[in-house]
Amino acid sequence: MSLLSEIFAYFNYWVVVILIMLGMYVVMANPNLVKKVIGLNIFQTAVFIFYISMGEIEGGTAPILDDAFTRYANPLPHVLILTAIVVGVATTALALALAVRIYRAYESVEEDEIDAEDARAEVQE
Amino acid sequence: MIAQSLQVGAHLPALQVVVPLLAAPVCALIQRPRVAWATALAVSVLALLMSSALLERTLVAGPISYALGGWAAPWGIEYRVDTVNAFVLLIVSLISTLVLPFARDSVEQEVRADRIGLFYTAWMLCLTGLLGIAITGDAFNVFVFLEISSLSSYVLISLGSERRALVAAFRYLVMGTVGATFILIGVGLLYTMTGTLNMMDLAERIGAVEDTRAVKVAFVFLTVGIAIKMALFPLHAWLPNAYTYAPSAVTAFLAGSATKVAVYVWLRFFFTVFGADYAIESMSMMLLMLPLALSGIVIASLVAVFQNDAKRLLAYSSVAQIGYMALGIGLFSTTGLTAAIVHLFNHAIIKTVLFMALGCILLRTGSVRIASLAGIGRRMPWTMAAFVFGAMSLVGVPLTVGFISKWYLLLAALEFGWWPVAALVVATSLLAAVYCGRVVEAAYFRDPQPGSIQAHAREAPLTMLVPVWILIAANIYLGIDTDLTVDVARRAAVILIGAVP
Amino acid sequence: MTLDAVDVAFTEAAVGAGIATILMLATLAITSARQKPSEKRALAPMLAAVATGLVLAYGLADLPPFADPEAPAHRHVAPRYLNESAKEIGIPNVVTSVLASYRGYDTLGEVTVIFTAGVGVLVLIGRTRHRRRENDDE
Amino acid sequence: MRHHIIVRVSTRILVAFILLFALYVQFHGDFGPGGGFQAGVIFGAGCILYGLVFGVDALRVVIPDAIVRSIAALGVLLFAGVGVVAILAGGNFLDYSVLGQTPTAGQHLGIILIELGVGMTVASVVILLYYAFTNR
Repeated sequence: MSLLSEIFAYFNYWVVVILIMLGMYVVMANPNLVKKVIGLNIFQTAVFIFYISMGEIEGGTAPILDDAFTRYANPLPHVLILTAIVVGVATTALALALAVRIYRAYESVEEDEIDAEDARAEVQE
Repeated sequence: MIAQSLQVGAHLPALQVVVPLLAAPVCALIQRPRVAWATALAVSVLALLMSSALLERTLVAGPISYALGGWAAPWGIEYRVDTVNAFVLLIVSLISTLVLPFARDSVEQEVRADRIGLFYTAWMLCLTGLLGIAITGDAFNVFVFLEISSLSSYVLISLGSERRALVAAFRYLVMGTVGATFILIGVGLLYTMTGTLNMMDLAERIGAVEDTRAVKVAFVFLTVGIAIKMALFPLHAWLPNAYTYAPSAVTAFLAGSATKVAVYVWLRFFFTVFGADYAIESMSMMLLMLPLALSGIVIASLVAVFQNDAKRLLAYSSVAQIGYMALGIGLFSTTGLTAAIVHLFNHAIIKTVLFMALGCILLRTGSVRIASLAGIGRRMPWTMAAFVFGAMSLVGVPLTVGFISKWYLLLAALEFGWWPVAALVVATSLLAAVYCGRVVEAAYFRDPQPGSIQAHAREAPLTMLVPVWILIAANIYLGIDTDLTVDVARRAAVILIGAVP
Repeated sequence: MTLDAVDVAFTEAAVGAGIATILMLATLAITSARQKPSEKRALAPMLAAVATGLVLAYGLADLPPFADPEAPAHRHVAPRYLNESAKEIGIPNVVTSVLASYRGYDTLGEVTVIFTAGVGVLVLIGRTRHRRRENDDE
Repeated sequence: MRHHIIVRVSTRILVAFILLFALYVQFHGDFGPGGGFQAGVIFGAGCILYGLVFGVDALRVVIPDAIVRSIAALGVLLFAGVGVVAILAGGNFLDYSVLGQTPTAGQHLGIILIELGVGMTVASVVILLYYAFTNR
């Protein structure tokens, strides 16, 4: 296999790796809570791509049975990732609801400001 | 009638999870606080009965397999109950059953009235998730129920009365989601290499591909992902704040159940799916885990000593206790595993009772900062007496369950001739005595400020004291009569390690 | 390069239409918060992210090549769904067969997750029956 | 947007078609792509469109909070309930084969019912999220 086809055969996986690094970095490094949630979404999307990629079969079609086709993509990863997408959306909704409440309570969604506020309250006690 | 009861018996594994799952929407529809609470309690008791029945059957007749949807594994999802997870099911439902009576008054004080109906809905969902993780024989199903229990525990934690509860819940959500996604990656890699998701099937097929890098990476991602969920040092950062700011009843419930289930998942993947040999030899887990476990025990215990809030102090102590379990697992022997599993149970009943005692104080005085505990021992004698017994068990005083755990841990360390490890276990027990001692000293040997709430606090209501003392009784009874727990734990350890001791 | 995952694509599209709107509204609710530049903590996250990526790449490079029909993922459990579901379930969409029946229990879990999120959002920011109490946390 | 007559009229028509499409996706998932989840999201999105144009309170009049909450719970109950009925009919939990005259008829019935449960919960949670996030 030539180098080019080697790279191409694993193209999806490279995308997955890059998105995972990007997502994790945003989650950990960005002090803005909403952006953390966006980072989590990038991170999860990378895993979705990984799962769909592993379901594909050379020359297959979408797994809806029809007499015209004999070769289909593997349906199981699709099912798993549908579940994972739903879980991701649910997590996002909950995270944003928490961010809204945090904003109401602290008037900020910046991590350092929230910590400073908590430290101030701690001293007063 | 007999046919009828047999039929119910055959469906116990499914009902164990489905009954709390059905109770959740019912609680949401009811909304009335007391009725929702009563429903949750009734379901919890039912779950406890079912898990005891399941444990008994696995002890008598071996593993039970249940094909959900009637589709045989590996095509369908299988519930597989053996002594190991039946024991975990029992722990989870027992803790829920004992904390719920206590929760009624505590929650009414700490949570706004119009949120209580949904509070118990989230509680039922959390119970469903934890039981589901413990009982399933399917690697992907673990992820789904892990998310049910995680999302509901973020909700439960966020309901704490301080605004810091919100931040604690958010941070737990972020770390928990990263952990769960790591688990998802691990499961995905295993599926790609073997074509199956069923754990028993995975165990069979993994041997052929175990030298591939993909399986090694799957092992790493699963290990790290689960370690986040069980708050293994140094991935414990979410735990102290979450436990400190959650409502008292939630802290007591989660401290006794959630991390324990995560430890179980670790055991299941290490021993059943990958196999003990793979974990030790190919991945050198022993070399990795022992330093982590030991430094976790020492550092978390030391940090606990310097806390000013009793709830946070106990939270750091929990991180240390997870270290003891990891130590037991890391020793990779039947005795070590027995110690870990016994401690899983014992720590659940110790830490739950300690957090419940703090919940009683919080109900009456509104604060569990150590400075404000002064003189509380005289105002709330029963509560503080329970705390003292619980603390003695945590330290490992003989005739309590805590002693049994430490004893087996010492035995396991000495089997390898590792005196320094044994000495460290003893030394950190003394640290536990120091940090618990700070609470006890404040409660008994300092005087409350005249005119403060503490000076006029009443004893906690009976609905809270009775479950607390049931757990204390269990702490002492099971500390003397060790057959029950140690015997089950040893059988579970043998199943996992797959050899006769 | 197509991936033949029509159900997944459809879901993502529907989620984009429905959920993204809510996401936007939520962000609007807190947009007054401005982003401040903060570089000081960037090194440790960078290292952790790169380490994770490298470990993953190390494993992924070992997987069967993309779309390889001989990969174990396609040889063991999945063929039964494609070959037998017409007979056992009787509907042409295999994804639906697996989702709703073979692995229907996962889907029950998935619905429970959605319900949990709904309960959580309601508890956190839902309109409550009584108006807010004095001295509440909001 | 409340005062633009073109937007108002076209939204009414559009919403009707979106809801119809949601029902098509709900009950046609056996043959093409789609099913309860996608249908639920589309249904919810249609309702949100209505809310965006006519105001969230107008939507609340059509679909009150209490109803949305109940349907979310009932969807889960329906799904799990089908599983319990399967036990009562002599099968395992969620074994639809025992629900009909023939196994495939049972599977059909079971899948339609559980997809309906999924659709109910998803649609109502989407609307519920919209209500919650527009609360001030």
